[in-house]
Amino acid sequence: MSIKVLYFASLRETLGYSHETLTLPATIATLGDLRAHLAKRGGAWEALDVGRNVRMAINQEMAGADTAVADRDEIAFFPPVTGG
Amino acid sequence: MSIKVLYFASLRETLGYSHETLTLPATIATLGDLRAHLAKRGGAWEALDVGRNVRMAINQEMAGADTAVADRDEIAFFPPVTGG
Amino acid sequence: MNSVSVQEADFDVGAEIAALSAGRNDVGAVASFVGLVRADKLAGEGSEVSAMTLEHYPGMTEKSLEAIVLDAGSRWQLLGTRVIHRFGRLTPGERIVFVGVASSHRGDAFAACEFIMDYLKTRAPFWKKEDTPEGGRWVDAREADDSAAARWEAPAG
Amino acid sequence: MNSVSVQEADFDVGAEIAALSAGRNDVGAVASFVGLVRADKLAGEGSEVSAMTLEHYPGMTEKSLEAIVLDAGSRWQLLGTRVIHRFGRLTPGERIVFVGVASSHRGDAFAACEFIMDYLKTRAPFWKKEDTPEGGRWVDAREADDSAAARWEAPAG
Repeated sequence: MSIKVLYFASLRETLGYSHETLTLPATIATLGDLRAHLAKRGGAWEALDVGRNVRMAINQEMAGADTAVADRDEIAFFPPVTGG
Repeated sequence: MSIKVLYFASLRETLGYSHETLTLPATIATLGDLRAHLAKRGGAWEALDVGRNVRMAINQEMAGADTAVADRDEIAFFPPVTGG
Repeated sequence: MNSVSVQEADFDVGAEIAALSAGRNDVGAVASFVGLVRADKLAGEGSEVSAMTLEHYPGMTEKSLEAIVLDAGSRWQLLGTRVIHRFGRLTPGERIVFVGVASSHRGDAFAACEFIMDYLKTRAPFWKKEDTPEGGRWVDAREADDSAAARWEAPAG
Repeated sequence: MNSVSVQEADFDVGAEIAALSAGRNDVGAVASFVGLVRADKLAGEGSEVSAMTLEHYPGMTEKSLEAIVLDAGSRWQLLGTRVIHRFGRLTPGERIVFVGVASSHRGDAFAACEFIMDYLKTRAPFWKKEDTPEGGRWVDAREADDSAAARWEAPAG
Protein backbone atom coordinates (compact mmCIF):
# COMPACT_ATOMS: atom_id res chain seq x y z
CA MET A 1 0.00 0.00 0.00
CA SER A 2 1.44 3.33 -1.10
CA ILE A 3 0.23 6.62 0.38
CA LYS A 4 1.13 10.29 0.36
CA VAL A 5 1.53 12.05 3.70
CA LEU A 6 1.44 15.84 4.18
CA TYR A 7 2.49 17.88 7.23
CA PHE A 8 1.44 21.47 7.90
CA ALA A 9 2.32 24.52 9.98
CA SER A 10 4.19 23.99 13.29
CA LEU A 11 4.17 20.23 12.72
CA ARG A 12 5.83 20.66 9.30
CA GLU A 13 8.53 22.81 10.91
CA THR A 14 9.06 20.44 13.84
CA LEU A 15 9.38 17.39 11.58
CA GLY A 16 11.32 19.14 8.84
CA TYR A 17 9.05 17.51 6.23
CA SER A 18 6.22 19.04 4.18
CA HIS A 19 5.33 15.70 2.54
CA GLU A 20 6.55 12.21 1.83
CA THR A 21 5.43 9.11 -0.05
CA LEU A 22 5.32 5.92 2.01
CA THR A 23 4.90 2.25 1.30
CA LEU A 24 3.17 0.81 4.34
CA PRO A 25 3.53 -2.61 5.95
CA ALA A 26 0.33 -4.70 5.91
CA THR A 27 -0.02 -4.31 9.71
CA ILE A 28 -1.17 -0.72 9.22
CA ALA A 29 -4.94 -0.64 8.71
CA THR A 30 -6.08 2.65 10.27
CA LEU A 31 -5.02 6.26 10.60
CA GLY A 32 -4.22 5.59 14.26
CA ASP A 33 -1.89 2.74 13.21
CA LEU A 34 -0.12 5.07 10.76
CA ARG A 35 0.27 7.79 13.36
CA ALA A 36 1.83 5.34 15.87
CA HIS A 37 4.05 3.96 13.12
CA LEU A 38 5.40 7.46 12.34
CA ALA A 39 5.77 8.44 16.02
CA LYS A 40 8.02 5.38 16.49
CA ARG A 41 10.62 7.04 14.28
CA GLY A 42 11.56 8.87 17.50
CA GLY A 43 13.14 12.29 17.96
CA ALA A 44 11.04 15.04 16.42
CA TRP A 45 8.50 12.42 15.33
CA GLU A 46 7.34 12.07 18.92
CA ALA A 47 5.30 15.17 18.07
CA LEU A 48 2.85 12.61 16.62
CA ASP A 49 2.51 10.71 19.92
CA VAL A 50 -1.06 9.91 20.93
CA GLY A 51 -1.06 12.50 23.72
CA ARG A 52 -0.20 15.37 21.37
CA ASN A 53 -2.81 17.72 19.92
CA VAL A 54 -2.61 16.62 16.28
CA ARG A 55 -5.47 16.63 13.74
CA MET A 56 -5.69 14.25 10.80
CA ALA A 57 -7.29 14.23 7.36
CA ILE A 58 -7.75 11.53 4.72
CA ASN A 59 -8.29 12.71 1.17
CA GLN A 60 -8.82 16.27 2.38
CA GLU A 61 -11.48 15.44 4.97
CA MET A 62 -10.99 15.47 8.71
CA ALA A 63 -10.71 11.90 10.00
CA GLY A 64 -10.38 10.06 13.31
CA ALA A 65 -7.90 7.38 14.42
CA ASP A 66 -10.29 4.54 13.53
CA THR A 67 -10.59 5.54 9.88
CA ALA A 68 -9.25 2.89 7.47
CA VAL A 69 -6.27 3.78 5.30
CA ALA A 70 -6.39 2.67 1.66
CA ASP A 71 -3.90 2.53 -1.18
CA ARG A 72 -3.17 5.94 -2.81
CA ASP A 73 -4.81 7.88 0.03
CA GLU A 74 -3.65 11.43 0.68
CA ILE A 75 -3.17 11.72 4.43
CA ALA A 76 -2.36 14.89 6.36
CA PHE A 77 -1.21 15.66 9.91
CA PHE A 78 -1.48 19.17 11.28
CA PRO A 79 -2.11 21.18 14.47
CA PRO A 80 -5.60 22.51 15.33
CA VAL A 81 -6.58 25.13 12.76
CA THR A 82 -6.29 28.85 13.53
CA GLY A 83 -7.80 30.50 10.46
CA GLY A 84 -10.02 33.55 9.94
CA MET B 1 -50.26 76.49 26.59
CA SER B 2 -49.18 76.45 22.95
CA ILE B 3 -47.84 73.30 21.31
CA LYS B 4 -46.90 72.04 17.88
CA VAL B 5 -48.44 68.75 16.69
CA LEU B 6 -47.07 66.63 13.82
CA TYR B 7 -48.77 63.73 12.00
CA PHE B 8 -46.95 61.15 9.89
CA ALA B 9 -47.50 58.50 7.23
CA SER B 10 -50.97 56.90 6.97
CA LEU B 11 -52.20 59.05 9.86
CA ARG B 12 -51.10 62.22 8.07
CA GLU B 13 -53.01 61.12 4.97
CA THR B 14 -56.12 60.10 6.92
CA LEU B 15 -56.28 63.40 8.81
CA GLY B 16 -55.22 65.56 5.90
CA TYR B 17 -52.81 67.40 8.21
CA SER B 18 -49.02 67.17 8.45
CA HIS B 19 -48.79 69.60 11.36
CA GLU B 20 -50.67 72.25 13.30
CA THR B 21 -50.08 74.67 16.17
CA LEU B 22 -52.58 74.45 19.00
CA THR B 23 -53.43 76.49 22.06
CA LEU B 24 -54.67 74.01 24.63
CA PRO B 25 -57.30 74.43 27.34
CA ALA B 26 -55.97 74.07 30.90
CA THR B 27 -57.82 70.77 31.32
CA ILE B 28 -55.25 69.03 29.10
CA ALA B 29 -52.35 67.83 31.24
CA THR B 30 -51.12 64.66 29.55
CA LEU B 31 -50.52 63.21 26.10
CA GLY B 32 -53.54 60.95 26.63
CA ASP B 33 -55.69 64.04 27.35
CA LEU B 34 -54.47 65.66 24.14
CA ARG B 35 -55.16 62.53 22.10
CA ALA B 36 -58.73 62.31 23.44
CA HIS B 37 -59.20 66.04 22.82
CA LEU B 38 -58.18 65.64 19.15
CA ALA B 39 -60.22 62.42 18.64
CA LYS B 40 -63.33 64.36 19.77
CA ARG B 41 -63.09 66.44 16.58
CA GLY B 42 -64.88 63.44 15.02
CA GLY B 43 -64.81 62.21 11.44
CA ALA B 44 -61.28 61.32 10.30
CA TRP B 45 -59.99 62.30 13.75
CA GLU B 46 -61.50 59.15 15.23
CA ALA B 47 -58.29 57.55 13.88
CA LEU B 48 -56.82 58.84 17.18
CA ASP B 49 -59.38 56.96 19.33
CA VAL B 50 -57.87 55.05 22.26
CA GLY B 51 -58.45 51.66 20.60
CA ARG B 52 -56.43 52.58 17.49
CA ASN B 53 -52.80 51.59 17.02
CA VAL B 54 -51.22 55.03 17.26
CA ARG B 55 -47.75 55.86 18.64
CA MET B 56 -46.84 59.17 20.24
CA ALA B 57 -43.70 61.22 20.78
CA ILE B 58 -42.93 64.32 22.80
CA ASN B 59 -39.95 66.41 21.74
CA GLN B 60 -38.82 63.61 19.43
CA GLU B 61 -38.89 60.84 22.03
CA MET B 62 -41.46 58.06 22.21
CA ALA B 63 -43.90 58.77 25.02
CA GLY B 64 -46.89 57.14 26.71
CA ALA B 65 -50.37 58.48 27.47
CA ASP B 66 -49.41 59.48 31.03
CA THR B 67 -46.58 61.79 29.93
CA ALA B 68 -47.17 65.42 30.87
CA VAL B 69 -47.55 67.97 28.09
CA ALA B 70 -45.77 71.31 28.56
CA ASP B 71 -45.84 74.68 26.80
CA ARG B 72 -43.92 74.72 23.48
CA ASP B 73 -43.67 70.91 23.29
CA GLU B 74 -43.34 69.27 19.89
CA ILE B 75 -45.81 66.39 19.87
CA ALA B 76 -46.17 63.77 17.15
CA PHE B 77 -48.76 61.10 16.35
CA PHE B 78 -47.93 58.29 13.93
CA PRO B 79 -48.57 54.62 13.13
CA PRO B 80 -46.15 51.88 14.32
CA VAL B 81 -42.84 52.34 12.49
CA THR B 82 -41.94 50.16 9.49
CA GLY B 83 -38.35 51.19 8.67
CA GLY B 84 -35.28 49.31 7.55
CA MET C 1 -16.09 56.89 15.63
CA ASN C 2 -19.88 56.59 15.63
CA SER C 3 -21.80 58.22 12.84
CA VAL C 4 -25.44 58.32 11.76
CA SER C 5 -26.83 59.64 8.47
CA VAL C 6 -30.39 59.95 7.21
CA GLN C 7 -30.31 60.84 3.55
CA GLU C 8 -32.00 60.48 0.16
CA ALA C 9 -28.75 59.61 -1.64
CA ASP C 10 -27.37 56.11 -2.07
CA PHE C 11 -24.16 55.16 -0.21
CA ASP C 12 -20.89 53.36 -0.98
CA VAL C 13 -20.88 50.14 1.06
CA GLY C 14 -17.21 49.31 0.43
CA ALA C 15 -16.07 52.80 1.43
CA GLU C 16 -18.21 52.74 4.59
CA ILE C 17 -16.85 49.36 5.70
CA ALA C 18 -13.27 50.39 4.92
CA ALA C 19 -13.70 53.63 6.92
CA LEU C 20 -14.55 51.61 10.04
CA SER C 21 -11.02 50.19 10.21
CA ALA C 22 -9.06 52.82 8.26
CA GLY C 23 -5.88 54.08 9.91
CA ARG C 24 -6.08 51.74 12.87
CA ASN C 25 -4.84 48.24 13.64
CA ASP C 26 -6.96 47.20 16.61
CA VAL C 27 -10.05 46.32 14.57
CA GLY C 28 -10.25 42.57 14.03
CA ALA C 29 -13.86 42.35 12.90
CA VAL C 30 -16.30 44.44 10.89
CA ALA C 31 -19.83 43.04 10.71
CA SER C 32 -22.19 44.83 8.39
CA PHE C 33 -25.68 44.70 7.00
CA VAL C 34 -27.30 46.06 3.86
CA GLY C 35 -31.08 46.12 3.56
CA LEU C 36 -32.58 46.28 0.06
CA VAL C 37 -36.00 46.80 -1.48
CA ARG C 38 -37.62 43.45 -2.32
CA ALA C 39 -40.00 43.24 -5.24
CA ASP C 40 -41.80 40.22 -3.89
CA LYS C 41 -44.33 40.73 -1.15
CA LEU C 42 -44.93 38.62 1.91
CA ALA C 43 -46.15 35.10 1.25
CA GLY C 44 -49.89 34.87 0.72
CA GLU C 45 -50.24 38.29 -0.86
CA GLY C 46 -50.31 38.72 -4.58
CA SER C 47 -48.99 41.73 -6.38
CA GLU C 48 -45.55 43.07 -7.16
CA VAL C 49 -44.10 46.19 -5.58
CA SER C 50 -42.96 48.58 -8.29
CA ALA C 51 -41.43 51.13 -5.89
CA MET C 52 -41.69 52.34 -2.33
CA THR C 53 -41.52 55.68 -0.62
CA LEU C 54 -39.97 55.96 2.83
CA GLU C 55 -41.28 58.78 5.00
CA HIS C 56 -39.49 59.73 8.20
CA TYR C 57 -39.64 62.18 11.09
CA PRO C 58 -36.70 64.54 10.54
CA GLY C 59 -34.89 65.23 13.78
CA MET C 60 -36.41 62.35 15.73
CA THR C 61 -34.97 59.88 13.23
CA GLU C 62 -31.39 61.01 13.80
CA LYS C 63 -31.97 61.19 17.55
CA SER C 64 -33.37 57.64 17.72
CA LEU C 65 -30.57 56.19 15.58
CA GLU C 66 -27.97 57.86 17.77
CA ALA C 67 -29.69 56.45 20.87
CA ILE C 68 -29.67 52.95 19.38
CA VAL C 69 -25.97 53.20 18.55
CA LEU C 70 -25.19 54.46 22.07
CA ASP C 71 -27.20 51.61 23.56
CA ALA C 72 -25.26 49.06 21.47
CA GLY C 73 -21.99 50.62 22.63
CA SER C 74 -22.99 50.10 26.26
CA ARG C 75 -23.77 46.40 25.66
CA TRP C 76 -20.73 45.33 23.62
CA GLN C 77 -17.09 46.31 23.18
CA LEU C 78 -17.20 48.33 19.96
CA LEU C 79 -14.61 50.42 18.13
CA GLY C 80 -16.91 52.19 15.68
CA THR C 81 -20.45 52.13 14.33
CA ARG C 82 -21.93 53.55 11.15
CA VAL C 83 -25.64 53.74 10.37
CA ILE C 84 -27.09 55.10 7.13
CA HIS C 85 -30.81 55.10 6.40
CA ARG C 86 -32.29 56.44 3.20
CA PHE C 87 -35.70 58.05 2.71
CA GLY C 88 -37.72 59.02 -0.35
CA ARG C 89 -38.61 56.91 -3.37
CA LEU C 90 -36.78 53.59 -3.79
CA THR C 91 -37.17 50.86 -6.41
CA PRO C 92 -36.62 47.08 -6.07
CA GLY C 93 -32.97 46.16 -5.70
CA GLU C 94 -32.02 49.55 -4.25
CA ARG C 95 -30.23 49.83 -0.92
CA ILE C 96 -32.31 51.19 1.99
CA VAL C 97 -30.14 50.85 5.07
CA PHE C 98 -26.55 50.17 6.08
CA VAL C 99 -25.25 49.20 9.51
CA GLY C 100 -21.55 48.56 10.04
CA VAL C 101 -19.91 47.72 13.36
CA ALA C 102 -16.18 47.44 14.10
CA SER C 103 -14.82 45.56 17.11
CA SER C 104 -11.76 43.64 18.19
CA HIS C 105 -13.82 40.45 18.23
CA ARG C 106 -16.39 39.11 15.82
CA GLY C 107 -18.94 38.07 18.46
CA ASP C 108 -19.40 41.68 19.61
CA ALA C 109 -19.50 43.00 16.03
CA PHE C 110 -22.18 40.51 14.92
CA ALA C 111 -24.35 40.95 18.02
CA ALA C 112 -24.27 44.74 17.90
CA CYS C 113 -24.99 44.86 14.16
CA GLU C 114 -28.03 42.59 14.49
CA PHE C 115 -29.17 44.44 17.62
CA ILE C 116 -29.08 47.80 15.83
CA MET C 117 -31.03 46.40 12.88
CA ASP C 118 -33.69 44.85 15.14
CA TYR C 119 -34.19 48.08 17.07
CA LEU C 120 -34.04 50.21 13.96
CA LYS C 121 -36.99 48.26 12.57
CA THR C 122 -39.10 48.88 15.66
CA ARG C 123 -37.95 52.25 17.06
CA ALA C 124 -36.72 54.49 14.27
CA PRO C 125 -39.56 56.62 12.88
CA PHE C 126 -39.66 55.41 9.27
CA TRP C 127 -42.77 54.40 7.38
CA LYS C 128 -42.90 52.48 4.12
CA LYS C 129 -45.49 53.11 1.45
CA GLU C 130 -45.46 50.59 -1.37
CA ASP C 131 -46.49 51.51 -4.92
CA THR C 132 -48.33 48.51 -6.32
CA PRO C 133 -50.37 48.16 -9.52
CA GLU C 134 -53.40 48.70 -7.23
CA GLY C 135 -51.98 51.97 -5.85
CA GLY C 136 -50.06 53.13 -2.80
CA ARG C 137 -50.28 50.98 0.35
CA TRP C 138 -48.78 51.74 3.75
CA VAL C 139 -46.90 48.73 5.12
CA ASP C 140 -48.10 47.39 8.47
CA ALA C 141 -45.61 46.88 11.28
CA ARG C 142 -44.67 43.22 11.32
CA GLU C 143 -44.90 41.17 14.47
CA ALA C 144 -41.68 39.41 13.49
CA ASP C 145 -39.82 42.69 13.91
CA ASP C 146 -41.32 43.35 17.31
CA SER C 147 -40.34 39.93 18.61
CA ALA C 148 -36.84 40.23 17.10
CA ALA C 149 -36.33 43.44 19.07
CA ALA C 150 -37.94 42.04 22.21
CA ARG C 151 -35.29 39.35 22.63
CA TRP C 152 -32.76 42.08 23.46
CA GLU C 153 -34.86 43.29 26.41
CA ALA C 154 -33.47 40.51 28.64
CA PRO C 155 -30.25 41.38 30.52
CA ALA C 156 -27.43 41.64 27.97
CA GLY C 157 -25.35 38.46 27.66
CA MET D 1 -24.81 31.70 -6.50
CA ASN D 2 -22.37 30.30 -3.94
CA SER D 3 -18.70 30.97 -4.45
CA VAL D 4 -15.53 30.25 -2.48
CA SER D 5 -12.04 31.67 -3.13
CA VAL D 6 -8.74 31.03 -1.41
CA GLN D 7 -6.22 33.56 -2.65
CA GLU D 8 -3.19 35.69 -1.80
CA ALA D 9 -4.68 38.85 -3.31
CA ASP D 10 -6.83 41.36 -1.44
CA PHE D 11 -10.51 41.66 -2.36
CA ASP D 12 -13.03 44.44 -3.02
CA VAL D 13 -15.61 44.29 -0.22
CA GLY D 14 -18.08 46.70 -1.84
CA ALA D 15 -18.02 44.80 -5.14
CA GLU D 16 -18.49 41.44 -3.39
CA ILE D 17 -21.48 42.67 -1.40
CA ALA D 18 -23.02 44.31 -4.47
CA ALA D 19 -22.58 41.09 -6.49
CA LEU D 20 -24.72 39.19 -3.96
CA SER D 21 -27.82 41.17 -4.95
CA ALA D 22 -26.89 42.34 -8.46
CA GLY D 23 -29.51 41.78 -11.15
CA ARG D 24 -32.15 40.45 -8.78
CA ASN D 25 -34.91 41.94 -6.65
CA ASP D 26 -35.67 39.17 -4.17
CA VAL D 27 -32.70 39.89 -1.89
CA GLY D 28 -33.82 41.92 1.12
CA ALA D 29 -30.76 41.41 3.30
CA VAL D 30 -27.02 41.03 2.85
CA ALA D 31 -25.09 40.33 6.04
CA SER D 32 -21.34 40.36 5.75
CA PHE D 33 -18.18 40.07 7.76
CA VAL D 34 -14.62 41.26 7.23
CA GLY D 35 -11.82 39.87 9.41
CA LEU D 36 -8.65 41.95 9.72
CA VAL D 37 -5.16 41.51 11.15
CA ARG D 38 -4.97 43.01 14.65
CA ALA D 39 -1.66 44.42 15.84
CA ASP D 40 -2.50 44.00 19.49
CA LYS D 41 -2.29 40.56 20.97
CA LEU D 42 -4.62 38.89 23.40
CA ALA D 43 -4.83 40.49 26.83
CA GLY D 44 -2.08 39.41 29.21
CA GLU D 45 0.52 38.89 26.52
CA GLY D 46 3.04 41.57 25.74
CA SER D 47 4.51 42.18 22.33
CA GLU D 48 3.20 43.65 19.07
CA VAL D 49 2.55 41.60 15.97
CA SER D 50 4.41 43.15 13.04
CA ALA D 51 2.99 40.74 10.43
CA MET D 52 1.52 37.29 10.11
CA THR D 53 1.77 34.50 7.59
CA LEU D 54 -1.24 32.31 6.88
CA GLU D 55 -0.47 28.77 5.74
CA HIS D 56 -3.23 26.58 4.36
CA TYR D 57 -3.84 23.12 2.89
CA PRO D 58 -4.53 23.71 -0.81
CA GLY D 59 -7.43 21.59 -1.99
CA MET D 60 -8.76 20.74 1.45
CA THR D 61 -9.27 24.43 2.20
CA GLU D 62 -11.60 24.98 -0.75
CA LYS D 63 -13.35 21.69 -0.04
CA SER D 64 -13.98 22.56 3.61
CA LEU D 65 -15.22 26.08 2.80
CA GLU D 66 -17.62 24.68 0.21
CA ALA D 67 -18.88 22.16 2.77
CA ILE D 68 -19.48 24.90 5.33
CA VAL D 69 -21.39 27.01 2.79
CA LEU D 70 -23.51 24.00 1.81
CA ASP D 71 -24.22 23.26 5.48
CA ALA D 72 -25.35 26.87 6.02
CA GLY D 73 -27.63 26.61 2.98
CA SER D 74 -29.35 23.57 4.49
CA ARG D 75 -30.01 25.38 7.78
CA TRP D 76 -31.28 28.75 6.52
CA GLN D 77 -33.08 30.18 3.50
CA LEU D 78 -30.23 31.75 1.55
CA LEU D 79 -30.04 33.33 -1.90
CA GLY D 80 -26.26 33.49 -2.25
CA THR D 81 -23.05 33.10 -0.26
CA ARG D 82 -19.55 34.37 -0.93
CA VAL D 83 -16.46 33.34 1.05
CA ILE D 84 -12.95 34.67 0.41
CA HIS D 85 -9.99 33.70 2.56
CA ARG D 86 -6.48 35.01 1.96
CA PHE D 87 -3.21 33.23 2.67
CA GLY D 88 0.42 34.34 2.72
CA ARG D 89 1.97 37.31 4.50
CA LEU D 90 -0.40 39.92 5.96
CA THR D 91 0.30 43.06 7.99
CA PRO D 92 -1.86 44.73 10.70
CA GLY D 93 -4.98 46.37 9.29
CA GLU D 94 -5.07 44.10 6.23
CA ARG D 95 -8.18 42.11 5.38
CA ILE D 96 -7.94 38.32 5.95
CA VAL D 97 -11.41 36.95 5.34
CA PHE D 98 -14.74 37.95 3.85
CA VAL D 99 -18.09 36.22 4.30
CA GLY D 100 -21.21 37.64 2.64
CA VAL D 101 -24.68 36.09 2.76
CA ALA D 102 -27.78 37.19 0.84
CA SER D 103 -31.29 36.25 1.91
CA SER D 104 -34.84 37.54 1.74
CA HIS D 105 -34.79 38.09 5.50
CA ARG D 106 -32.16 39.54 7.78
CA GLY D 107 -32.43 36.85 10.46
CA ASP D 108 -31.30 34.13 8.06
CA ALA D 109 -28.52 36.29 6.60
CA PHE D 110 -27.08 37.18 10.01
CA ALA D 111 -27.27 33.64 11.39
CA ALA D 112 -25.67 32.04 8.33
CA CYS D 113 -22.89 34.64 8.19
CA GLU D 114 -21.97 34.13 11.84
CA PHE D 115 -22.28 30.35 11.48
CA ILE D 116 -19.88 30.29 8.54
CA MET D 117 -17.36 32.43 10.41
CA ASP D 118 -17.54 30.24 13.54
CA TYR D 119 -17.01 27.05 11.54
CA LEU D 120 -14.36 28.61 9.36
CA LYS D 121 -12.33 29.35 12.48
CA THR D 122 -12.49 25.77 13.67
CA ARG D 123 -12.72 23.63 10.52
CA ALA D 124 -10.94 25.32 7.64
CA PRO D 125 -7.28 24.25 7.47
CA PHE D 126 -5.55 27.60 7.99
CA TRP D 127 -2.71 28.24 10.39
CA LYS D 128 -1.46 31.62 11.55
CA LYS D 129 2.18 32.37 12.27
CA GLU D 130 2.82 35.74 13.85
CA ASP D 131 6.01 37.69 13.27
CA THR D 132 6.88 39.38 16.57
CA PRO D 133 10.05 41.21 17.63
CA GLU D 134 10.96 37.88 19.32
CA GLY D 135 10.52 35.92 16.07
CA GLY D 136 7.85 33.77 14.42
CA ARG D 137 5.23 32.18 16.66
CA TRP D 138 2.46 29.80 15.63
CA VAL D 139 -0.89 30.87 17.05
CA ASP D 140 -2.62 28.32 19.26
CA ALA D 141 -6.24 27.37 18.56
CA ARG D 142 -8.42 29.40 20.89
CA GLU D 143 -11.02 27.73 23.06
CA ALA D 144 -13.36 30.67 22.41
CA ASP D 145 -13.52 29.62 18.77
CA ASP D 146 -14.27 25.99 19.61
CA SER D 147 -17.14 26.96 21.90
CA ALA D 148 -18.48 29.46 19.34
CA ALA D 149 -18.68 26.66 16.78
CA ALA D 150 -20.07 24.14 19.28
CA ARG D 151 -23.26 26.16 19.85
CA TRP D 152 -24.32 25.31 16.29
CA GLU D 153 -24.16 21.56 17.00
CA ALA D 154 -27.60 21.65 18.65
CA PRO D 155 -30.57 21.11 16.30
CA ALA D 156 -30.86 24.16 14.02
CA GLY D 157 -33.43 26.74 15.24
